[in-house]
Amino acid sequence: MDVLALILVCPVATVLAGLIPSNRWRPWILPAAAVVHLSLVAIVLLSGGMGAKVKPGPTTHEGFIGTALVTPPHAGTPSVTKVVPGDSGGIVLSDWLGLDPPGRVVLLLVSMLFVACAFYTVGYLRDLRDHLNRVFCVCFLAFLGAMTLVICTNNLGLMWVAMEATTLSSAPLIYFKHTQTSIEATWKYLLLCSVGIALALLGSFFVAYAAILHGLTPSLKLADLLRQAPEMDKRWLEAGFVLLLVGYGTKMGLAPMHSWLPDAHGESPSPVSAMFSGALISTAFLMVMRSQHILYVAGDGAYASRLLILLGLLSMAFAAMFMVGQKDLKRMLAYSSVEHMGILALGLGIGGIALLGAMLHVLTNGFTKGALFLSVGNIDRAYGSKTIPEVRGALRRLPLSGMLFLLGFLAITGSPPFGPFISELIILYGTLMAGHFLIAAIFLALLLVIFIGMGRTVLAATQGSVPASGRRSRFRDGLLSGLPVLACLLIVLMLGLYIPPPVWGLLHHATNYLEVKP
Amino acid sequence: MNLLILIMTAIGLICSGVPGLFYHRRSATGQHVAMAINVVASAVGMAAVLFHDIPRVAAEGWHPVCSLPIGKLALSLDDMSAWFLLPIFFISALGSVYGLGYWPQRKHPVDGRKLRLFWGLMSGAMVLVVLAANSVWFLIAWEIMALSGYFLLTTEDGRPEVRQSGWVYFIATHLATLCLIVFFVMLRIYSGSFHLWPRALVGLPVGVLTALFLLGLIGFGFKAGLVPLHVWLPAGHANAPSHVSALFSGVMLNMGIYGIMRLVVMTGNPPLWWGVVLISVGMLSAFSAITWAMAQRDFKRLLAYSSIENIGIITTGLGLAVLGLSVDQPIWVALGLGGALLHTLNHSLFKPLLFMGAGGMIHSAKTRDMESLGGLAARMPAVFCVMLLGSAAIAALPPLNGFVSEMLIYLGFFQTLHGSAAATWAAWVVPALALVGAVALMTFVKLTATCFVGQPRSAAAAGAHDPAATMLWPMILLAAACVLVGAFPVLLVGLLDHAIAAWVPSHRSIPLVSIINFWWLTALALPLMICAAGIAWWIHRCRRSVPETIIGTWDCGYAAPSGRMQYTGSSLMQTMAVIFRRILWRHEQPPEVHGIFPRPADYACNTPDPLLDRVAEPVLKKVGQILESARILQSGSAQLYMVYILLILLILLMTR
Amino acid sequence: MTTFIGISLQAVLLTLLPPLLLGIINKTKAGFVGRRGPPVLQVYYDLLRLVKKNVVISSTTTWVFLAAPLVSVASVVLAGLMVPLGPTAAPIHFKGDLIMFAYLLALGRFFTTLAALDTGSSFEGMGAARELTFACFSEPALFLALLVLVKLSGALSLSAMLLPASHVRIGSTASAALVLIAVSLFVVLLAETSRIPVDDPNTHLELTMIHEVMVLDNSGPLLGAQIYASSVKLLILAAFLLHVVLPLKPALVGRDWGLMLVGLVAVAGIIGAVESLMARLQMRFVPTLLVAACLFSGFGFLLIL
Amino acid sequence: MLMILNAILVLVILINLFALGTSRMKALIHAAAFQGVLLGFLPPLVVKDVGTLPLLMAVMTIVLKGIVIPNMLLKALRDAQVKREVEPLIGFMPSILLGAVATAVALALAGHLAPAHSPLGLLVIPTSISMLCTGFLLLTTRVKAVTQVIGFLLLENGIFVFGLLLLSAIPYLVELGVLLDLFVGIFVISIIIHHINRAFASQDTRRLSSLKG
Repeated sequence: MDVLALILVCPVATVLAGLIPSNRWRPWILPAAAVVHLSLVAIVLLSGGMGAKVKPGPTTHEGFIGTALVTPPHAGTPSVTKVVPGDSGGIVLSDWLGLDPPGRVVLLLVSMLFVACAFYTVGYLRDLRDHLNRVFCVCFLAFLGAMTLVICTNNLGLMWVAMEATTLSSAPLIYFKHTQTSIEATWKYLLLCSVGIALALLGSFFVAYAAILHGLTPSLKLADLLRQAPEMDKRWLEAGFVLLLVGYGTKMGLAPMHSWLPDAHGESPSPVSAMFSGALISTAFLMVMRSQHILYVAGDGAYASRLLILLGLLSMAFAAMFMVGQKDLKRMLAYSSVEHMGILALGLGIGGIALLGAMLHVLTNGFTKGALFLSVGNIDRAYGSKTIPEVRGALRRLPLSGMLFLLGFLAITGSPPFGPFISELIILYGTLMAGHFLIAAIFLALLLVIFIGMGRTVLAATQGSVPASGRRSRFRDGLLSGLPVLACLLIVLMLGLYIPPPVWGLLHHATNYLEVKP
Repeated sequence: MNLLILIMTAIGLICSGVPGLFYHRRSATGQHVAMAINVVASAVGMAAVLFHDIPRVAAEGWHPVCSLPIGKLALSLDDMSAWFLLPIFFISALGSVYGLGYWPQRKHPVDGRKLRLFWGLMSGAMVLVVLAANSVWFLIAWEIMALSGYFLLTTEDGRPEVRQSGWVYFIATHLATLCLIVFFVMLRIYSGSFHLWPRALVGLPVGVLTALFLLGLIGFGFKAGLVPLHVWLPAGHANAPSHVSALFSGVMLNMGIYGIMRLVVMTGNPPLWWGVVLISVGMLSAFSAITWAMAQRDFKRLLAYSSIENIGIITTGLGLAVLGLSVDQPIWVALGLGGALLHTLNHSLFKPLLFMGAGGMIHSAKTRDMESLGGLAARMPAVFCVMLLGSAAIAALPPLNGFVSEMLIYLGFFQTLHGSAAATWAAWVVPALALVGAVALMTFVKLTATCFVGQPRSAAAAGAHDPAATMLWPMILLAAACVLVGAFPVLLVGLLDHAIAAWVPSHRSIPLVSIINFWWLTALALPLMICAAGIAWWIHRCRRSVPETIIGTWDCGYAAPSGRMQYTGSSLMQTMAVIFRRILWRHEQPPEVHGIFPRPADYACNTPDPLLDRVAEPVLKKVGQILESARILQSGSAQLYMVYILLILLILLMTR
Repeated sequence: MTTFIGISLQAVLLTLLPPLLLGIINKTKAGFVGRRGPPVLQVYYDLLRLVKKNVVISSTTTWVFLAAPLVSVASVVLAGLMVPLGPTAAPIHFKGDLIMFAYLLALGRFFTTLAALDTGSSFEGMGAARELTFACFSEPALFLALLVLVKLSGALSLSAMLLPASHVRIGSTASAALVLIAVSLFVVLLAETSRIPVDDPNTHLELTMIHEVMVLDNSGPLLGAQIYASSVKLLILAAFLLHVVLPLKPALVGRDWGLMLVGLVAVAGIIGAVESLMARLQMRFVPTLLVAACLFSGFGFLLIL
Repeated sequence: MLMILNAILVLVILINLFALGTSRMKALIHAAAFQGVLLGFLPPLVVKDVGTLPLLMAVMTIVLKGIVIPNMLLKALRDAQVKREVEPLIGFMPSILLGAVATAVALALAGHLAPAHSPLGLLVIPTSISMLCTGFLLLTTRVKAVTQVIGFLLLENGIFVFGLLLLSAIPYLVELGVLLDLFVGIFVISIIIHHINRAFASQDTRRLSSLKG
């Protein structure tokens, strides 16, 4: 029931936002809706009895994940708790709504990140008071609603509809600034994502058709698909998976389908970019996980892994190429998103411990990206530019945002003690453990190149002295512009030093769910 | 018990810079608070190390309530960690005092607070690195150390050359961390635990063991600055504030050595070739680095290269100890490891001394170029005395501390002639060490002579003066420590023996005292010091009663010699520079002189770092260009992007 | 008892004998060119005269300039106390004194060169540069020789390794090795005490000198100290060399003392002969000569390895 | 029954080829509209028992694909004052040939793509494949915004045709959602096209390539 409520929050808020006349007070609907959303999410997750299956605790010498890491190098994946997909895996409300364990993780991320972005947006919109923001607020809330629906439904078709809805609702957000470049970004975003998503629809059809061929009653319900998967027709199933992978991969920003991503992230307002690279593409990754799960259950996991690893490394390589010497801060962060989607795909492809790492990485990457984009937003507002020659000495100009940006960079490149370090460590561990030494080597080499490329830009932006020329703006670090960034980064830091048992339960539960063969 | 004290001191150090943040950027209170906290914490820490009993083997340390996602925050303390803790506390405290005079908040309102914050952070992080008993915890402390090191190095990030050197350091340290991450992950996979430090791994495949050794060696070697991984070191030390350079080369390099020392005893009995690798890398570093040091003009670069040389000597000693373990020659272990450990300590006494002295020179003469100094001995006598002493110590001259440790290493290599026949070749290290020692002597004669004696070569040098007491006293203390260790090594031998015993507890170790009678060194040091005192008295008497006539230097008939006409450091090196030109690989523009009455010509010559400026940077630039040329893939045309999607779709469909 | 006699005898020799060697060298050289030459004890007279004189100090110098000669005397005498001048052990002998020995000589060098540069004159600078440069090549030669002796004797103290070294059986590979290192030690001796062919002590062209030019500005007692120090150095290196070549027998102490004294005189004579028969090498060939010395003792080491 | 179905499908394929061949955009839009209408008739032909819901779906399809969307596009065309697609990246003849080849290949493969037991797939799958190819050809080779939108439309139509195979599987809610998404999508896109006209004074998407690297 509460899942239904969760779905309904956003439409209601959207309507409200549309009705509120005052341009000044309208933005406050965002944090309000966000808080309600988050509380409902909390209720849903807790009522789901998440993590009940695993009893982790700091009592063990090796810590939570340490216990999950299996000692001998040749023993394969960890012992998984038996989960019957669909049923105990998620709460089945009706034929339409249901929440599978991976969904819970992403839901948590989306909701928390939106809270941060919502508060930030209030300050952001206040600065351009003359700019009408009705469309913005409406679309932002609709965007959240669409993502929530993608996560909370259990029907492949409805997932597709919702996913397309995210594209449509977020397009006006990119166009918010009404500049030529933002039009261009919006156009490409719409065209490429729509085409990609269309392929995903075809993929869903293929999967259903694969069932028909073998005389099964076709259905788009995830649970049914998972049950029937073993008997389905392999060729159509695999073709369907490829289409789903390419389709949702486009949305997720896997290279070479990523080309819309830097434009969209670069041109949209910072809170929107933050939601894009923190929440939206993680949601797309959720879809990829679900598709892979079907293939895995069908006993064709090896094939899926091959493709995922290939695309993952390809994405990292693309990102590395474009991050070296990147002058535009936001585009650089966008490519970093491509890189991390690649890492996620890699982790999913490797499976086992690496999958656990990937689940954790969804969270760590999401929050770090949020912090990074929001802080760059502050820098953008202070300098009136987001490219290198203009932006210099951010540490002097904006002590707080500059420092947070620098720390966020260290976090996203996997420096201890931040969260991404732990998750990447686990993924690396899984890769080496599975004996993919070559893959691990490529992985590390790309990480190094990316670090160098990114570091050059970030340090150039943060260090040194503030250029005398350039547009002066009165912008200073404030409560609404600084606190959300700080909060995101603190979460990232906490995930690196201490994972709360409930969250850990979520991750472990999700991993087991994806690893299980009914 | 004292582990808990040490944790407290570490926390104290980490926090020492924080109160300063809340004071006004021009108020001097913050720096005094930071200094006070730092000194007190360090004093407590040293007391805890020196006067408490340390568990002979690493105790299963401290169990906090909260725990990392991976592994517990386990800390432990044994005699080897204790040995490495001493310099951390000592230098950190002295440096913070020195900073009062050298980097006062008044003069540096912009970056003073930042510097002190990261100073404390780095010192505390290093304490934790040494205490860490869990690899993830180790990595965290390690990275905090490395990053705060970066921020210390780029204190004056307004200057482009500082940013450049900081950038090189940044890449180097990240490479190191990556190697260490892989190292610890593999260790976890094959040892089944994140617990540090394993001393008896069994049943590892040879390939894995080799990979572990090389990864660890590279990772820690970067930090220690072994050639060819030293690229970040010279420019970094040169461009950091002097007391920061002191902390770097006095303490941070030790962390790399610490890691290597722990790493080589993973299995309890390392293979012979590990020792061979360590010895050859060590000698390579020592020799090439001292040759490069000899040719420098910037005295801080010179000191930085000599740090590499000393690290090389330490590594060589460690290599001997590894040989000793693998062929079971406890006496090699005792001498090699003892020499290495003692030299580590000594290096963190005289190198900070020299860097602080260099800071004094920069402070009053405002230049790092030796060739424009000279005659400072008369103008800053106190600094001259401590620098002279430091130079003598680092050139391993008796009766100072450098000699004791180098003697141990020499004797160890002489020992390889007897005992096992497995490693008689190792004796060839002895002449190499002798050569290195001679070049080092030359280098430091050059340093002291060019900077201090003779006549000033520039107005700045002529106007130099001794720095304030806050800068002098740390140097004097360090100098005293050098003399003390040199004259009474027996004071430290007890600790040293414990540390050696703690290296591989299972291995029976011979106490150094049973090999060498250290009292002889004292007995020889005393007469030397007595006649030094006599000389001082005699000079004093000469100064008072002036019977002897004072005239100008004999000028061979040329009556107007100026300071610029003195023999410079470069000319002092000329012959050597020609002999070792292959190693130096310096830029040289000889003047073209032709005609009967040649027009004025000038000669330019500088010695960049061969690996960094001649190899690494050009290669990286090339790679960068190649990558940038790949930009055409993202040409901005939506149609093209659509084609990408179609292509990948077809390719993936084909892969079935 | 014998040890006491030995030690005291050694102390006396160490302090009094050195100038005599210089005298003998000069006498031999005079003899070669057919002059009567100065009396053998001339150097003693010179030293006495210098001590009585008072000092002339360059205005640019600091206290280092005054200290250097005394430091070099002190260091070289201490070093001398570790080398057995006779068949009995040296006054100071302990495990590792061989390294102390080498580094005490280095200490002297450190201060002498520093003082030379202290005057600010380019001539002294050149001298210092050469001294330091050549030391870089003579040190390895010395240590290779030490390696051979350590390998043969198994001891780590000069006395304990020099005394047995002198009764190796003639004709064994060990003796061959000893001959090789003897050659290289002789070259080292010439270089360290700055004699022809490395340096010409009594030329008067500053551009070509090493040691003499370094002490160019010293006068009076300071000059005396420098001369005395170099003569002591000559003595102890000669004694070192003699232990390698002379077949001493610890049984016959008296005979051996005689043998050593004769040997010292002989070495002085040989040096004199070399100085009169050879010309000084060009500076740029000196390193080659020293490297050759290194190779000699290196081969010696290879022989017994 | 099946004959009518196949006839319609063949007609659809011909429309594809025409769409590839024509340069006049008005004609292109009309073709797309016609195709939409045709598609609207298909579902009732496929399902066994024609209830009210299938009919509703058919009507909505015809209304949206046949009338509303084309009109939006025509409006976009009108205020842009563009008549024809000049200088496509690949000429008209070649693109017709490519489309034809794709269709032929699809037909050839139909044999072992189609299921044994249902005769339905025999023409349905090749048709949808050829429509997909047509859509992609228009999307990748045409430079006017409206033309690309039509390409996207044809792509969707192709998927719609494939959907015929599993009408029973796909709940009508999903069908509805898909239609709605398509409608809103085209709506938003036409707004953006409007803005493109305003900002760039042209519909040429080659102007939209300032964001690179």
